Amino acid sequence: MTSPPQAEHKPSIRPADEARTLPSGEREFFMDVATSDLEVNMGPQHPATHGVMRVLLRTDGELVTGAQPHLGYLHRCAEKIGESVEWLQYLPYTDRYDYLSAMNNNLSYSLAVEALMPELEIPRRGTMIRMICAELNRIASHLVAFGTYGLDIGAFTPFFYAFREREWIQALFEKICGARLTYSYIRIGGVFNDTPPGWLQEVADFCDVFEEKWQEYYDLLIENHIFVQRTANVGVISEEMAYDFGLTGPMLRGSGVDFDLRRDMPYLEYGEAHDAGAFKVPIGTGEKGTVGDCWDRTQVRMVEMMESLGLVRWCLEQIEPGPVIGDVPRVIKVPPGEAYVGIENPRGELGHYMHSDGGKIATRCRVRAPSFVNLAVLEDLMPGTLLADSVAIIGSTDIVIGETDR
Amino acid sequence: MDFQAIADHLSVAQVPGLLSVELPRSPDKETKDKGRSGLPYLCVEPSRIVEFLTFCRDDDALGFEVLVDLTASDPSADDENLWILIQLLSVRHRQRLGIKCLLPKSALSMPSSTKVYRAAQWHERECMEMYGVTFEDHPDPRNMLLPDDWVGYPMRKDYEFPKEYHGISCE
Amino acid sequence: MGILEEAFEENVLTTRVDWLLNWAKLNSIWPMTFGLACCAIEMMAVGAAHHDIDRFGAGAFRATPRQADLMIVAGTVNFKMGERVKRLYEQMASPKYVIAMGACATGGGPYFKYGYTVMKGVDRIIPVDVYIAGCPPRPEALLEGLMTLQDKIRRTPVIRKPARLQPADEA
Amino acid sequence: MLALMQNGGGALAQTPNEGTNFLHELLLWLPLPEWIPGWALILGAVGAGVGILVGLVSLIALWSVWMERKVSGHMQCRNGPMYAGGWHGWAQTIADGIKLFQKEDMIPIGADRALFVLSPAIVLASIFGALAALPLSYDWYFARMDLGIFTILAIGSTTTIGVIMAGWASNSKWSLYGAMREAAQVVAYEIPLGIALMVPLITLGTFSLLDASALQSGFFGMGWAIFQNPLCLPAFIIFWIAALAETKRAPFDLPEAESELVAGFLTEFSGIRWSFFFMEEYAAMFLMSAVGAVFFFGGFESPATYALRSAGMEGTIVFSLVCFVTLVLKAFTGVFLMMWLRWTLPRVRIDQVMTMGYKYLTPLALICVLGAAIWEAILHVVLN
Repeated sequence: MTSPPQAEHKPSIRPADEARTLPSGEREFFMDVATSDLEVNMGPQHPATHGVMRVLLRTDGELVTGAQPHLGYLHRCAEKIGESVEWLQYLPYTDRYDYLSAMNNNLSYSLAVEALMPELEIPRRGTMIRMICAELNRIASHLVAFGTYGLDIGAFTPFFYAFREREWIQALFEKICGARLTYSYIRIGGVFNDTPPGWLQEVADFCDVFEEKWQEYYDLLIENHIFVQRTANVGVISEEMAYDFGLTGPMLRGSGVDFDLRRDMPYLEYGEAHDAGAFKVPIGTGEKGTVGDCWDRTQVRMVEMMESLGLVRWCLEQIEPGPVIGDVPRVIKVPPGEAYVGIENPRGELGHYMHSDGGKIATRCRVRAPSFVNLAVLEDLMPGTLLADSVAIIGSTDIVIGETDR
Repeated sequence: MDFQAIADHLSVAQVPGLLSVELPRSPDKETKDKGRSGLPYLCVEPSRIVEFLTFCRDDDALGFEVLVDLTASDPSADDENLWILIQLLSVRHRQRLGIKCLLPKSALSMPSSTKVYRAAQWHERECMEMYGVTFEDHPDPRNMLLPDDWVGYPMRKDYEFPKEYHGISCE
Repeated sequence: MGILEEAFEENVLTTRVDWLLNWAKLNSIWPMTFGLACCAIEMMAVGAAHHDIDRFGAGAFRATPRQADLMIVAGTVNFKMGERVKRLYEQMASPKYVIAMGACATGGGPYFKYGYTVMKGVDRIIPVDVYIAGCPPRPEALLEGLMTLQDKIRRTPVIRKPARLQPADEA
Repeated sequence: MLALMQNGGGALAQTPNEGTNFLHELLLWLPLPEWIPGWALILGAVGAGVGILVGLVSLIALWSVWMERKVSGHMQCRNGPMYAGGWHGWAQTIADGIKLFQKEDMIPIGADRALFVLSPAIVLASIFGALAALPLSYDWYFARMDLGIFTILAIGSTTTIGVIMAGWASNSKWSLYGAMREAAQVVAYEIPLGIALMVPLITLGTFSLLDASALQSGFFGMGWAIFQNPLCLPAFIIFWIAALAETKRAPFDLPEAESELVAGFLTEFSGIRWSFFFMEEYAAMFLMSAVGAVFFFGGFESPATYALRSAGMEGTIVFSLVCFVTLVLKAFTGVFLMMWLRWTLPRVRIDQVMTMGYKYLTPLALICVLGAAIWEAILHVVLN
């Protein structure tokens, strides 16, 4: 009889200090059974890895004793391309690193380039449309996070509901830029073109409907007893750990840190919006378990959707007719200089470091991708959990592989 | 604190490794939008980076808990230096700090910052494979994004694109 | 189908048997849960409520290649992933089909020129049945690709000898 | 209550004690020539029985899979299969089946070939064996057994052996996980399942499925066990949860948890071998629902059967047919409930599964049995 491949044999009696602590807090001793750890390869093709990430797991039965993420299965050389093509030509590539929130990526890149072009004036209507698009895209992105997290936990149906509403947002985007996923709509200097007639009203309609649907999703999945049992007290990231790993976005806020770039280092009109009370910053409170567990992170994302809705509504009130794009030449030449601009993406701080020597092509284009940074925490988070928990933890980090590998 | 105040504080505290303060080359314009100004940098001696970062993290007035980004830049193929760029963020004080180290291309080696910020680990791995910078005492110096047998450092300006990989044509 | 495959002359009976076998195959193309990049999101959208690929019997996404009939290469394949894609293809049980979804899988797409690790089309490692243009293709395009594949299956002889080209729309 | 007992007893008396099944009757009725030897008749009867059983399992699987896809589709705001065969994709599962027959026969390198080939057969054989003990109507059954439920639970449990064999033989780590999870889960839930079934067994006082059904015929065909004893309802809930775990259905589908173990013990199985496991799963769902229907919800009994019995039509083919339809409808209601749960609930974790089985369900089931026994004792004292 063939036996499954095993790691090297270990002495049959383990020292007592090798006792493992189970998630429930019970201590378990393996005294006289000869066991060996099993190395399992999760990915690159595995339903839980949200794409093509690979995690090498070392397991003792169901217990994960070690985890090592391997990246690079979707490395697409975005930074090299950023240094090889013209400023505006690079914009479509930004769509493709975090393909769930392409508008926000466009925005981050545009802001970084605009930081190097101080003469460029961005009209207020353009800024407002940018904010509407960015926030709608945040909702769409969190919807995917919510749906696929349901899949990870084993609930299939929320995914379909989430995609139903996402389809609506995509249809809205399609009306303004013609693309469903990769928009390239927010350009250097503003947005590509004005909104079609009636579009703003459609956005308002969406806001009204989505509010009800959101409550439905919340009751269906987030408040579900099994879901709470699966995610509360699992994968707890403490505040210190979050700082140490440089986490940003919902991952950081889930750990109870009250920090949001939109409020604390405002860009566009977010400062004004916050002063007007258009949005609040949700943080993890440990309502169902410990502060910083998977449930908190999911909850932060859920509440953020509603806050984004408030922002969209505020923008719809503020928006006035006018031009949407500043005076941008056809071939952009950026004055020499360097700038780092980080904005609040759905997954955390998306930073662009742009360095120009005054030519038509960037000298350095650095993408500081939130997923890449947030993923590093897995290595510390997964040991000591059960196999099913490790799936829940990967899901709660809400990574997009296009962004981790760029 | 704004950048000037941070720089002054660091000079007064005589932090090890601080070389110079570089203000943005693009003219800073007073706008409501803070993100639109080019970021100023501190130049730091590469060999003293660990002490410098430790000070930035532990000093109460600075309180940079988060290393946002660590990357390298190759300004041009002729340039004799490679830049190491570090972005710090203080959640407490809502402030950012940019740090730049100049590494001569002839000796691409500097200490690893992983002991100060765990976040630096993956960024440094990426730098290592992309630019060929060696970070001393790095806990896990494997390739991060590229295959293990990849030849060359792709992000260098003098990089030549491969013709084929494992018998698969690249053209 | 083993020894029965292409073993019989064409006649009324074998044609009807072929029709039945092909009808079963084309109405039950189970794709593999295998997303690579941006196109994977559109692939998920095809599976979701709005477009519902399950109408064509192709909605049973299987996580393991052993049970899947169709591999939708949805996204950019790079060299590191390429060997895994090839291995997954080899693990599938025939009859098996491949759809190259989007510009990247078809021919490298926007990453053709400067993407040093990007494979310029998945057809350099595995045979592709249907190519779908777009970056990413719309869900309707993927559905059309599926129907094209159904047409292809419909025309393929199974137990009769492939004596001559079959008319396009036999069913 | 006394009337109920008497009525139930009356129904029991009407069913033949020395049972013959319909195959036997068929053989007696057919004008067979003298020269056919006895062993050939027996073989023929057995063959016919097996044929009916295979057809039954296939039909259940065909219908259930189609139903699952349609139910899940409509719960998820979509349609499910629409084109295969025409009306609402009714032939979808047939297409799937024929396709699976055409798939390449794959045995992975490094797999234990003998076990790999044997495991689907064992799984399928066990479900055939268990289904053979399930009567389809008062006089349609393959074997009349006084210990019918005992047989079903005993033979049905051998599925686990097949699953563990499949997981081990695959030489894949994910399969091994799935197999071990299945073993742990089934061991944990066999106990509450069996104990929870003790409650209706105490209430009705029989192990036989035919007698159990007949004993619930009172109150216009609504004298179901669940109305006879107040502890049957909690017992049924325990039975149902345990049945979900036994049949590997969500939220207890850990052995084949897709997002965790790829496909669990089925990871390396393809084509027709895989479809055997699939058929087993749906047949087991049907079987568990049918057992629940027989012991808690009156089996063949319903107002319709009561009306027919009052009209003196007992023993006719119409009566048998109505009994059969009643049971199938009840069973498929259970199957639908399982699907509903599957497409609504997230999956529980393995330690939570174990905790629930050992710490909660087993003691609760024991309390139910105790309560049911006390209730019956009190009833006995009161009635006499």
